[in-house]
Amino acid sequence: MLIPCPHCGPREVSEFSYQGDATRTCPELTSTDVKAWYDYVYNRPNPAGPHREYWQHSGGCRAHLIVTRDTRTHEIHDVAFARAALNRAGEQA
Amino acid sequence: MTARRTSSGGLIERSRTIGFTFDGRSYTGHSGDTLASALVANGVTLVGRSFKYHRPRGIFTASVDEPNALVTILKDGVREPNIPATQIELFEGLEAESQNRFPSLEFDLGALNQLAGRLFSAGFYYKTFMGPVIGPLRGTRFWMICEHFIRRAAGLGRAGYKPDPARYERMNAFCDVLIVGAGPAGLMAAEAAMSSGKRVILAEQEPHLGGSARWSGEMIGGKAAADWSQDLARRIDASENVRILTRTTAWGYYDGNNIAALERVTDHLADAPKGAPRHRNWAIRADTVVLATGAFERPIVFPGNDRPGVMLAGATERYAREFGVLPGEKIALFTNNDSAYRAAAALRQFGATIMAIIDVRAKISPAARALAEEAGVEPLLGFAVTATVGRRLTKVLVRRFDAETERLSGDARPIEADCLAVSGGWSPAIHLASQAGRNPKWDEELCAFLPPEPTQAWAGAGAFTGAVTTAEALSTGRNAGLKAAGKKLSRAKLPEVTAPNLDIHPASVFEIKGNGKAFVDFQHDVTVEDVRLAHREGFVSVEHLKRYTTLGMATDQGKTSNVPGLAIMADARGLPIRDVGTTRFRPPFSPVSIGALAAEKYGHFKPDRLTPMHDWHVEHGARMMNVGLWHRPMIYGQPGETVEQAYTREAATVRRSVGIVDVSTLGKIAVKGPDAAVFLDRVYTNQFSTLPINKARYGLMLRKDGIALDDGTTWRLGEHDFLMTTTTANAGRVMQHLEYVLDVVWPDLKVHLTSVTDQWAGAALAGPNARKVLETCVAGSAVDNEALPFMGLVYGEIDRAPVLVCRLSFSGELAYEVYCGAGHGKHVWEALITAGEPHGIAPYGMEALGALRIEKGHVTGAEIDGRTTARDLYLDWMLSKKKPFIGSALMDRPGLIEKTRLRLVGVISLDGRPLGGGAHIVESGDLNELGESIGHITAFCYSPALAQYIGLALVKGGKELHGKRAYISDPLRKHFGPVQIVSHHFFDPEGKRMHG
Amino acid sequence: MVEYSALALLKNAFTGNRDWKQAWRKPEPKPAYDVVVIGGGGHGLATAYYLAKEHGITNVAVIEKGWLGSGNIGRNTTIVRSNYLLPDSIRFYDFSVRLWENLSHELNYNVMFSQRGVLNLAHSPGQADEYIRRGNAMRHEGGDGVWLSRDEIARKVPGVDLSPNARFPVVGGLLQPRAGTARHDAVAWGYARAADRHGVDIVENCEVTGFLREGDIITGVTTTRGEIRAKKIALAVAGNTSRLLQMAGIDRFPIESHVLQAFVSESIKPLVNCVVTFGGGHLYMSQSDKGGLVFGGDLDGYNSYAQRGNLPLVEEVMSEMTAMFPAVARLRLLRSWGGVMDMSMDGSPIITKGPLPGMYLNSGWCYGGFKATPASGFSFAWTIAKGEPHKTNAPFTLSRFERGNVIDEKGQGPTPKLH
Amino acid sequence: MVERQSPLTPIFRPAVHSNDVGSISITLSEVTPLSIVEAACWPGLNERLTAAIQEVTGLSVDTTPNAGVVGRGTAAFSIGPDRYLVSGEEDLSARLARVLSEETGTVTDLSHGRTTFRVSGTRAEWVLSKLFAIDFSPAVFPVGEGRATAHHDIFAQIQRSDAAQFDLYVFRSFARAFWNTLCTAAEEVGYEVIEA
Ligand SMILES: Cc1cc2nc3c(=O)[nH]c(=O)nc-3n(C[C@H](O)[C@H](O)[C@H](O)COP(=O)(O)OP(=O)(O)OC[C@H]3O[C@@H](n4cnc5c(N)ncnc54)[C@H](O)[C@@H]3O)c2cc1C
Ligand SMILES: NC(=O)c1ccc[n+]([C@@H]2O[C@H](COP(=O)([O-])OP(=O)(O)OC[C@H]3O[C@@H](n4cnc5c(N)ncnc54)[C@H](O)[C@@H]3O)[C@@H](O)[C@H]2O)c1
Ligand SMILES: Cc1cc2nc3c(=O)[nH]c(=O)nc-3n(C[C@H](O)[C@H](O)[C@H](O)COP(=O)(O)O)c2cc1C
Ligand SMILES: [Zn+2]
Repeated sequence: MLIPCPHCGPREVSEFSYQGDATRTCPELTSTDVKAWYDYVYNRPNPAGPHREYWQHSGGCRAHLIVTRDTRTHEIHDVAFARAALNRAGEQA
Repeated sequence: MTARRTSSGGLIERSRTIGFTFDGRSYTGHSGDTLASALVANGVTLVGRSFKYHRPRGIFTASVDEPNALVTILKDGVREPNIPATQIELFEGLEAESQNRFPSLEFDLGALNQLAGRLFSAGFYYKTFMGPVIGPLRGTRFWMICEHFIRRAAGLGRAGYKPDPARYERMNAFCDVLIVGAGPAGLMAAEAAMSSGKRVILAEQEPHLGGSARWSGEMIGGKAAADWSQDLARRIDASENVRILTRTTAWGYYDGNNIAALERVTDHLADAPKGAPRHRNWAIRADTVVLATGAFERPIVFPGNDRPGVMLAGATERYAREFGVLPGEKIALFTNNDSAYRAAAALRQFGATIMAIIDVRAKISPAARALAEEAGVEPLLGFAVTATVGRRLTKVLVRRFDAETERLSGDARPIEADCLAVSGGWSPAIHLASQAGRNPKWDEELCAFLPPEPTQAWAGAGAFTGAVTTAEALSTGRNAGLKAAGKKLSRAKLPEVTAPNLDIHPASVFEIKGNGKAFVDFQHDVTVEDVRLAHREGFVSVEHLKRYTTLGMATDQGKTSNVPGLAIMADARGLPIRDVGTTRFRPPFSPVSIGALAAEKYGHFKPDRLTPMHDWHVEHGARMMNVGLWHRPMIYGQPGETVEQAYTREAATVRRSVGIVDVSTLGKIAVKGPDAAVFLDRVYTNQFSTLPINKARYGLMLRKDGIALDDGTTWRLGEHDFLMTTTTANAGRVMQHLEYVLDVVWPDLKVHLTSVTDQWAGAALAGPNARKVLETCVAGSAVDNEALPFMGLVYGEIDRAPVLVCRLSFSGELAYEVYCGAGHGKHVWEALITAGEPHGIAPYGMEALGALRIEKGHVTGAEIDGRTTARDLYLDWMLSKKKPFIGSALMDRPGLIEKTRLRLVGVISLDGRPLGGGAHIVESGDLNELGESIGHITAFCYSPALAQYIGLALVKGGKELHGKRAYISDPLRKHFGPVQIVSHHFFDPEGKRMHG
Repeated sequence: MVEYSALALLKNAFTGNRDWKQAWRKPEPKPAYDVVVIGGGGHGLATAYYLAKEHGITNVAVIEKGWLGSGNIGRNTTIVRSNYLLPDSIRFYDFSVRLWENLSHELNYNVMFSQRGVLNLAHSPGQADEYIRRGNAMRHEGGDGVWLSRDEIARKVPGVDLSPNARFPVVGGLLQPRAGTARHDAVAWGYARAADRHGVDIVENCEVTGFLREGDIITGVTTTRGEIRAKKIALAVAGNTSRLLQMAGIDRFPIESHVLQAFVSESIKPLVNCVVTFGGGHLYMSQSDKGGLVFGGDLDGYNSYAQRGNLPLVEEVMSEMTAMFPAVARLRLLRSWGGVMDMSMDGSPIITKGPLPGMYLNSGWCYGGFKATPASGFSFAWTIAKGEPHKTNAPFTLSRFERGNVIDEKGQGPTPKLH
Repeated sequence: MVERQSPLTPIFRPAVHSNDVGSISITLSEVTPLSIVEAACWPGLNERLTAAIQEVTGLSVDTTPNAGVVGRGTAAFSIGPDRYLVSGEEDLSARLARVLSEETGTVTDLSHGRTTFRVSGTRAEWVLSKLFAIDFSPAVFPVGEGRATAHHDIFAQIQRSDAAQFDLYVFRSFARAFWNTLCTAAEEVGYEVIEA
């Protein structure tokens, strides 16, 4: 499997570390809503089909990516830097 | 010249004779021979024994699909079992051995199994060997006795225990077009793609390019096909942008158009050149792949079809034309299609007598008829072979056969023959295309499975696509090559092909039903009866059929047997083959050496990670140990010392005077940026934003689920500049954790993280005399209590090397960590040793480090084991109440604060014996019965300070048990003994020494 | 139905093996059952068998979308053991091993349970301590664990790299003598045949596509072969758990589906006589009765329903093989494949009533559920029949994640790929 | 100041290791830039960062991914989004830190933490292709550009410093292991170990 890193280009999957589902959002650190935290930490949609997920290019540029990949075929539909996607502030700066 | 070698022809080099042995007997062959062709040339027809019944078997094919002729190669002092003789190129001195026979190939006791053939029907072992329900053989015992013998009878070749001395390698390659298979289709594809200037790789499993053109006897472009292919191969080879890989099998088609291909670099050589790997595993990333892998011929199933002397028709033709050998003198052919007729003509041309062509069809094409005439026989149309005779084939029996009704009639007629060439049609080699799991499509006309719709960027060409003629191979090959290279299709004339105009449609006949064992899977001895039995017992899905009978599970993965097997099942179920389907294709296409996949990691499983002081440690007698990938000193043993004596001495020296330990392996992370302090407040349980510059704090991190993750000290070097340390074991994990939360959870924070583990060498100097040592060697800064208080930091120089001296203590002594650039590590270390000499400084290793920390009750990975919380470890004082942090939300869930949790305590051995890591703790001292475990020892040592064996433990109740007596229970090492449970702060609990 | 025995085999040999009957019937699904078990893997079949045998509930259907045993039961590395660390796990898996010991007799089907031993090699003093802790934990729960020295290992498993210069030298090993291997497919077939004999309908090629409900209560399933109603619906679909739960409206669950690859070498004469695992990495290897070395390693490490993996993991596993057993470099890989693992958040299974009324759930087996087949079936059947857990599966609740009572053998926390 | 010691010290020996047919197709050496520095900026501030690099080293690096340049004894290349590896004269980190405000980014000295290997010669691409799954062909990996990649556990940042020359920056603690691997991989084509 090849993941096209937006910085490094397509690289073998062995250069990346899987960091799981990217549809979850971490509650605010100040939140003490145990249910929300539990849901974030333990629950996953785990779909058969397109899956938004984090991968770190740990054997490369070390950036985290958001990859949309089909879990039935391993086909990759979309890749973006996680930080840029998540951080509007960063983009504007 | 042997009897079977033709007088001329073939692509072998007749002038070069090569000696080899088979089962200890010497033979000769020629350069260009395979072991199989050389054995045929020497008249050796019995080559192996089958798996279950030990039936005598001969050579059946001329390629990777060989099910029978598996041998063991003896090379480089090791055994290499199960290699098809058809795949072994002859080299001088080649030693091969037959297998699965005892005492000899000719006379094999295992053949007695045949007598009980019916008993050993498919799945027989599921029905018996269960043994009695009572008595000494109940349970699994009886079965295990039987199993012992079954295992010895099964298996094919014998492997050895000697390490393989060979070397292996991986190679990464990138190209625009990868072409797999260099037959007419692959060669045309390569030529077409090459002209585009794109990067092209052409991989062919055989030693030569040309594929079937080497033995088709056809004319291409006005030349003999073999010459045409050689000329074209030469032209392709001369092209800059094409890499040709021969002896290279594409074996796996992985995601991202990644093709794995095995190159056998030196197998065909008597001696490997220096530095050359035996095998090289290519990982080829291609924009487009052209699959031109051709087709496999398959047999017709009939009684007695496994007798030595029965061979695929295409193989007989190949032996004659490519290798100049005849598999028999009196050859009969049996077919359901036209292709065998070309073989007949060829065999005749090379000097064999064609005894008969037996064809199940009532009618044949004019071209076939013409070839029959060339072969000198009148074909027996509407006939079938119903039996074979002879230990080695002497005769076949034939009867009238109606291809429509599949009925036999009339009397059996004997035909003399020492070789029967069989063709049951052709199956495209769709393996690579099917590995992704899509279903191949059955084509009624061609009687074959065609490749599925592509799941990746590949195009097919030639016989692989079901295109049967060479002209089609040329055109589909060129088209695929052009398309793959992104070029327009060409109207230029293709090379002209002169070939008999054969009818490509076989009759849909897969099996001749008759009396006697008819084999479907030769290697696994799966018979037609087995298939029908599977059907009767309800194992009707093709996947059940496979698993119940082992059809297609042998080393050839059913290349010759799958389609006939499915056809027989379809017949039994009364369904068309289309509805029965085929079993799933998986990598590898053909077996791949395990060494090649390990590649350069074979012999170097993981790289060694060394600290800057490594050589010093080794030179000074350190016994090294593995800590992850690192090598660290365990002890610096003196002559005659035990490990315990050594570390006790080292630790005692620390407590008494001063010691030094290499801590370069600690994870170090530079945390920089305006939000660095905020960031640390969030990831640590305690506060870092309040830490003054040039001071350090001990920190604890939790996982999101509230469990302890790692601990370490972090230094504030500047307002926005921190140096974090982690445990050696968790360095990578912590770095990833921090990068993750920074990129994904708080992408707005301005913080940069850089691993600086390798930038800094570190030495911890500990003991009451530590300061004195520093005073004599540190320049540029004072190191007294005022300049350098506990958890303080100064910059200075040691012997002209810049250093950072931090005061902190893991040992509980007055202690410092001295950090310097890694390139100065050994220099500074040596300077410190020199400065410490007057105080009798002792370098100490992991064991002493462990002893010192146990005495202090400091936790490490044995206690922070992924299951413990901060409270379990009595580190709740580090959980800030002023701010949230990662893990704070979930750390108080009911299960994490239960009374029954295992919590940290100290234990002292009361019988003067060592405690033992991994020992459990029980409350009862009754030695007759193992009591209930209430916890376990995580670490132990002999404590020089306490002059006792002590340990840390996690026990139910923790602190509440302080002062209680309990027992060590270590049944694995048969060790039991009384202990006292105490506080884990054994030594200097107030910390006077380190603050001193 | 013919009883299987040596005698029956002999008799049939004389009659041309013509009298053997279908191992299990191929019934049309009925419109309603007392219990419908979804998933014709080991656990589903065992559950149906014990429902009938232990609780007299025989109006049961097992619904399988493909051919029987096409899931993980048909693609695992066949290791059966109970050498666990945590008491809840030890008790459960030891119960399972005890059921294994008599399984061939119980089912009248030889599942070839071979108690040849499982040996875990330890490569550092720290790892030895961990394994010893595990062995001692087993012993305290009444199990069998033995510590082997290097010399003993040399005698037991010739070929293991015991050289002191090995990258990760062997310091000892934990042996569980009662552990071993079994013939995976035979387990599915044996349970199927035995359940069928008790009247259970085994329905293959029938995919569950949705659930029927009345209010909150699950009352049946829709399938590719029509609607089937049942008083109780039991899920035992391993890697497909999330997909099924999604059909029932539960769209988030503490499971990830990951691919695990496995490998078999060509057949060779006996080379290794027990199961060996390599502690310097993640590898387990044994030799099948047919002669192939059967082995596997870590997960590929990403969510997948594809039943196949990628090259890097193949290479990693092979490098571990050659590190543990250098002679195998010369042997050849015959076939590789993958399975879809139901990785839970603590690496331990979930066997429970719920999560919806009318539903019962069995999942989270990760790559260790084959060995659990008998105990899982037994305790799940109990839970279904009685509406409350058997003592062995009581700790394996769904609520444990929320409460913090995880059963985390590896101490890796909620990162499924690390379990 | 004391000299930095190479992690290869006891095993590094200049010598010729020709292959079977007596040829030498690559040379291997350790180069020791006086400074190796990682310079990183906040998102969107690449231009300011490359300007700072230019101010200090005179090298003008593009802000495109993988971009890099080689100067006389200096080099800079992109190793990740908003990150560059800069090598060259002494004291680079302090000098860069001086011109790079905190508003723009940070500088981290890695001079001791990385070991730099130079692989050059006609078969350099072939030998490196044995170890790294990246495309070394000049069309895809032109002179000056950089790549961050890994050989199993060994992380490496690679710059093509000339048509047939690559500089590999690896973690110091792995340097010896990597050197041995490199030499083994080179045996087939014949190699020479030279002093830089
Ligand atoms: C490569 C590999 C190696 C392993 N090695 C070991 C080992 O050595 N030891 C060990 O103990 N465990 C091992 N395991 C794990 C073990 O195989 C599984 O945990 C166990 O088999 C799971 O239970 P099961 O048999 O019921 O699952 P499965 O056999 O997967 O059964 C689930 C069934 O549900 C069916 N299903 C799914 N969706 C539907 C639907 N919608 N409708 C109808 N049916 C459906 C599936 O088709 C499947 O047949 C391994 C697994 C793999 C993949
Ligand atoms: N009925 C048929 O389908 C049929 C039967 C026999 C011959 N033919 C003839 O075969 C020719 C077709 O040419 P073609 O080029 O398609 O086939 P081919 O058989 O000539 O060439 C295929 C080549 O691919 C190689 N190969 C197969 N799998 C490989 C792998 N995984 N890795 C590396 N190499 C691999 C084979 O060794 C072979 O050299 C025509 O001349 C045609 O007449 C067709
Ligand atoms: C324990 C075990 C042993 C196996 N041995 C063989 C074997 O000897 N030959 C073979 O071709 N496949 C063997 N297989 C693999 C199967 O052919 C098949 O690949 C696997 O069951 C997965 O099914 P699938 O490939 O159809 O998806 C074995 C599988 C298992 C689980
Ligand atoms: Zn990248």
